[in-house]
Amino acid sequence: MARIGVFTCWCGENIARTVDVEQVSAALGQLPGVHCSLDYKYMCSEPGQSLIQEKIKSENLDAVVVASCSPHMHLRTFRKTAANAGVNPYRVEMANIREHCSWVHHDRATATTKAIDLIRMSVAKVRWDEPLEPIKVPVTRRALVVGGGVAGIQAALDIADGGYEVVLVEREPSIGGKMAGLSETFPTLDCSQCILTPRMVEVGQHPRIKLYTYSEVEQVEGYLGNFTITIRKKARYVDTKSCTGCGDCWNACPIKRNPSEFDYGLGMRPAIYIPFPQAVPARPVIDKETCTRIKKGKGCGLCEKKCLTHSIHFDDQDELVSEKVGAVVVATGFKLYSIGQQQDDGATTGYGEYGYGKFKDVVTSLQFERLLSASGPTGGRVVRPSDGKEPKNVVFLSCVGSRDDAKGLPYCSKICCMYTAKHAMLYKHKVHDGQAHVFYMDIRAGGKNYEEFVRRAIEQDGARYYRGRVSRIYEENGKLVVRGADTLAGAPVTIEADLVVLAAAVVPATGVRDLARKLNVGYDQYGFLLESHPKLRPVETSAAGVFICGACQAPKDIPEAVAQASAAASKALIMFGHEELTREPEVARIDEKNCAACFTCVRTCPYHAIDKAELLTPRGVFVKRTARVNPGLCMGCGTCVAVCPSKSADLAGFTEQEIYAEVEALV
Amino acid sequence: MTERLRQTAARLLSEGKVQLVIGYGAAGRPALITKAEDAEKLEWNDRCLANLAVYLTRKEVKALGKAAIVVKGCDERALVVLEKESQIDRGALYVIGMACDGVGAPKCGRCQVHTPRFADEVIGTQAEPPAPPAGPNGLDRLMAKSSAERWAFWNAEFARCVKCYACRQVCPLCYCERCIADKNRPVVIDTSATPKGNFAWHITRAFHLAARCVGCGECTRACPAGIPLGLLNQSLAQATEAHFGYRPGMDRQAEPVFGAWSPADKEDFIG
Amino acid sequence: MSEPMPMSFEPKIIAFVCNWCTYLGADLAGTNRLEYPPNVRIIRLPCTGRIDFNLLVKAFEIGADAVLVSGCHPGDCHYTAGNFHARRRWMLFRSLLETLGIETERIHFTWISAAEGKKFQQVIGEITATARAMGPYAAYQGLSQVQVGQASTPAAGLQTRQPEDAQ
Amino acid sequence: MELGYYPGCALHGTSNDYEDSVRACLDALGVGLKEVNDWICCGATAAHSINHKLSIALPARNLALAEREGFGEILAPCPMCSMELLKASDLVKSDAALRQEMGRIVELDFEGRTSVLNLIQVFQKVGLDTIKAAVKSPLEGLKAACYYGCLLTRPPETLRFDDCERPSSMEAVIAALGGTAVEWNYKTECCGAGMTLANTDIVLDLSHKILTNAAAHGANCVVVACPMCHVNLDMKQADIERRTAVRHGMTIYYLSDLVGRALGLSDHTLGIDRHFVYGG
Repeated sequence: MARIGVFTCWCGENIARTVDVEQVSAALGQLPGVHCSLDYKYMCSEPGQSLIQEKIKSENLDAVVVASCSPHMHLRTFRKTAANAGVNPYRVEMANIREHCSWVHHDRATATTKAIDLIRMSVAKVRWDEPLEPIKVPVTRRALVVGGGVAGIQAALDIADGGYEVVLVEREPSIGGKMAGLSETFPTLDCSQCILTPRMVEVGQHPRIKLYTYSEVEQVEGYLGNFTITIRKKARYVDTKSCTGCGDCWNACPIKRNPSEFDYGLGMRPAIYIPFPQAVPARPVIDKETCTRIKKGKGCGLCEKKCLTHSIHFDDQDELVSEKVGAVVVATGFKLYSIGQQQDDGATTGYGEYGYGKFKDVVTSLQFERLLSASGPTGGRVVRPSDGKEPKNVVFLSCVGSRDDAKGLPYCSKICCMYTAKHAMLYKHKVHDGQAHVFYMDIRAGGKNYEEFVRRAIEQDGARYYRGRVSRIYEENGKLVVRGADTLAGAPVTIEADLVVLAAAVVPATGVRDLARKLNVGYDQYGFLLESHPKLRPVETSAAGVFICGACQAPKDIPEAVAQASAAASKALIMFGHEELTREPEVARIDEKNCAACFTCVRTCPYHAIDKAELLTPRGVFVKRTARVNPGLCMGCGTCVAVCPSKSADLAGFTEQEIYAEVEALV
Repeated sequence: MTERLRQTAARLLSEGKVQLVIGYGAAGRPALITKAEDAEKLEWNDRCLANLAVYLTRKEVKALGKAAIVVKGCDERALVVLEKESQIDRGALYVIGMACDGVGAPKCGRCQVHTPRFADEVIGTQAEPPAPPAGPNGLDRLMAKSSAERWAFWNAEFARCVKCYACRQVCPLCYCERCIADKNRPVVIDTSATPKGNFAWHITRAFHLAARCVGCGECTRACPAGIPLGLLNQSLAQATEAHFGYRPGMDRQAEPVFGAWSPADKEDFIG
Repeated sequence: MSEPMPMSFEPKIIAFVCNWCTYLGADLAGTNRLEYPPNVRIIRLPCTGRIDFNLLVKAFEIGADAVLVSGCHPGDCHYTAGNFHARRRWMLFRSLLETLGIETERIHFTWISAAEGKKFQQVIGEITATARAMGPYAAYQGLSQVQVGQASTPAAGLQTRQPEDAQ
Repeated sequence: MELGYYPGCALHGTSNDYEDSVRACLDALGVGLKEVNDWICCGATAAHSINHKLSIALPARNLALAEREGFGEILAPCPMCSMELLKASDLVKSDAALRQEMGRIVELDFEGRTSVLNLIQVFQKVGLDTIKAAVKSPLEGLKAACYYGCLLTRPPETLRFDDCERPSSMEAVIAALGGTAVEWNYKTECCGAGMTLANTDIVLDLSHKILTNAAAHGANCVVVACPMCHVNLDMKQADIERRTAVRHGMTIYYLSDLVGRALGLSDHTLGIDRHFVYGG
């Protein structure tokens, strides 16, 4: 028989005014199993708590009911109080006689009766409450970072500098992401590569970062603190260990004219190549689609002949490797809306009327970055892709696909206003007699020195801004005729441009949905990953131990992406601060002997926390099949209990026995 | 057909394809045949009412080894559900389907699956099922009554329940190792055969079969007190089809109703 | 007003609510001093997904005159989908209760968020009013008294039974 | 197939050639047109620039009439008419109060059940394959610049027809007729429309650009589905040539003209011989 103490709180006048606390504690004293029943003005106060502790000792109580305010207010407090006096904290119940009674009723008699009922219910429950111990989950203090853009790089370096190993997986042959391709960055106009490449090198050389480029996450198993990641290393045909990156191979390659991915087709690369000079690792990769030797299986092989270190292997195959990590940071970034074409999700095909893909001199903003970049295909000279002439009139269109639910996407891509201003500025710096024209909906320049930056583009570099949209672009005797509206002037505008730059909307990187499903992370209708709370848990996700940062969560500029990356890293570091994680023990469990193995619970569990398993004898002999809860994943909703026909599933802290006792106390 | 059934059984046993054939013996009683020569004991006639699927989940039957089972189209639906709930390994089971034009059971009038659809082997042929008879059935008549009358009706019916649990034993889908009715911590269902306990039991039995019951009607047939238990399953089956277009055991691919959810689920009753 | 009329019937109402939305909604009603009838007794569970139909049956067995089941609005579930699973169960369970002739007017389902203290007050007000109007759930409470056999003669039920009822 | 038919003022006036053409070719395709009895003006630009309620009431009455006669769908060959009718129909459908008010004003109760089709949509209903099959004399050598003007696709939320900035439905019809449609730039530019009378020069300049661009892209004719466009490009072509001293000599066809021709109807039946620029 339990030895229960009931402690009824006056909460000053808050409870005592409407509830006759003396009568209550007297009545409760009569209940079997209740060894002391007291009331006190402020149970939560220091003297109140020590009163509880004294009684626990003197009456050697093994369960406590505090009748006061909401458990959401003070359950933790009183659990700690009881625990310090040697009562298992999970054998503490609270009866909410304030929010649910004294504050909402006036009639003293009925309120008092109700209070007694509520406490009786708690007493009935606490009698059955099982002593519980917090769950300890071992942590593999090692992180996986998916995506080697600026966010991924930042997260990886922070975690590695924090003293823990990082596995960084990048799909492309080199890390660097979108930022590596940018010319200069707003609002400071410092050269993108000058600030990024040193960080890339750090990653490449960091003793605690294991870098997998040209690789993808194939499979994810396990849970918080204990993930097993299968990584697919795509066949590179080059042994990155023995290769010195000397370049003999790509100089020798005869198949030179393949559109360069890094230059978005504006430049050319050989079949064996490094994406860009500062690539990390500075090791080439063979594009099996274009390499004659690999396509035909014979012939050519010049690169192999040239290679002094014999690092080229045409028989290279994809390879699967497995890595154990405790936390995952997703930093898969973004790509541009495909203008006038099907998007990944088969959705909108808007803006064909801008002739992108049809007219060579209509380019995307990322292509324009390459034209501006000193390391770009033109060495930083702004020229028309069609004829290499210097464009004297350049038209920039913002919101191509953004803020347009009729033809594109309803959301704002956030960075376009700023980089478009930057483009206009840089263009002017390079082509002094050139004129930049910008069509915009609104200028969104919220950010440190952002508004000032845009004003500079307009006032110092004389960019012409038209508040309005463009209806179509067409070629007429060598010029691109841009027809739009200037809604402020209330007049249509026609500009004969030499070059048009489209600020296409920001959309999540290809394949992010698949990755999210592997990780059990939610995503919105556009494929942006979902944070578990937009305000208070911005880098956490619905999957414990998986964090997100950068543009995979929403369109972001570099400073924001980097800040968020450090935030995600700190979340991982907080986990790694402990040998093992402790989780609330109020989780589900299966009575495996009685489980009928219908696995309805497995299908039901919102957290995939229940597995199909086998019950074995201690000597490993198969007894029967059963469902089995993974306490590392279970969040304690108890949905499995309700769907279990034999009630072999139960939920610690809210067991069938405890709840039925509570209900039956109301007879 | 009986002949072909016996031949098949004998063949399967002699070839060692299976160690056991679950079929109907004399007077349609269940027969567990383990030797080829005993195949002669198998019968096929209009007394083969029982749904033999119930034996597949029995420990002692499982112990007899790889089994073949004789099913009617209606019984076969139970196999589909058992497979969905991973109670049987369909691959390890040999299903002998009997094309059946009815075994004189009341349910046969509305049967839609005269010919088994997923059997490894079908014996006999059967014309397409005739359209079910029009006009109200027992459930319609019951639902036509007022709520109070229905309450009175079930009171009268359950009053005769003696908690023998024949309905549970005979149900091919009541396979729990420890029935919730036998759980005593806490006592979820009042064990005594009082009206209170009887209601608790029959509500539970019926709802545990919700979106699962294949309407074989064995519960009603087995009830010594003659309580029309099938009505409860039937009403749930109707609701299940109405809400989710789901008919248990009809489609091997269909996702079970419980364990899934849809944002479109009706909630007109939720305030 | 929760002032009970002298001698008036006071229904026993049991509420099964989730810990994250409706329980907090009730807390908010308290913090805002929103008065409602004192008839309700709240059972706190983590999630509506945890609430099994047997609990409702039990509630009536121990003499409840009305039952409330309440949790987070669809999409707001603290456990992402518990309330969706619950909703699906109730869809079918209600039809069973109707077939049995159990008074479904005594079983209420609502979504009440942590911000809806006002709604909690209203809901409890309405439920109590309905329950008062309906009077004690004598039918179900009666079950505990009656003994087997004396309930009625089989005949009472038998006429309605036709052969195909066996289906 | 039988459709309700709302000619609108233009087709009973300046553009009666269009009406002949529409009736003839649809008749040849087995589409019967039953004119909405007692129809009135749709209000066009005039109404909505003067009085909002009026601009709804006028088309609303026509919708009500069509509904009274039990037409599920009516053809309005003039884009201005179909736009006004659709706009009104959307408004009354979404706003019961407004519907009742309109019912009172036009003295006819209606629910806004009738849907409104433009000429191209009717061809689509008939089915391009059906049309293709019915072609007697394919339009070989025809290089058409399909000209949609402002109103066939805009405003998109009202018209809900084709890609509003880059339409291609007329091209599809031309293809079915065995002709070629050229890729050009002025498909949805404005021809000056109602300015014909108020400010002719604007019309002449705009229309000139259209004709020039069509020719520049190798078109030997321009195809329209709007009486106003036809007036500006065809009737005004002489003035355009006088003003700009550029010879165009560009034939302007209604889409129905070409369908009719391909089906073997004579230019006379189709009213083509009444066009101002008539190369035959």
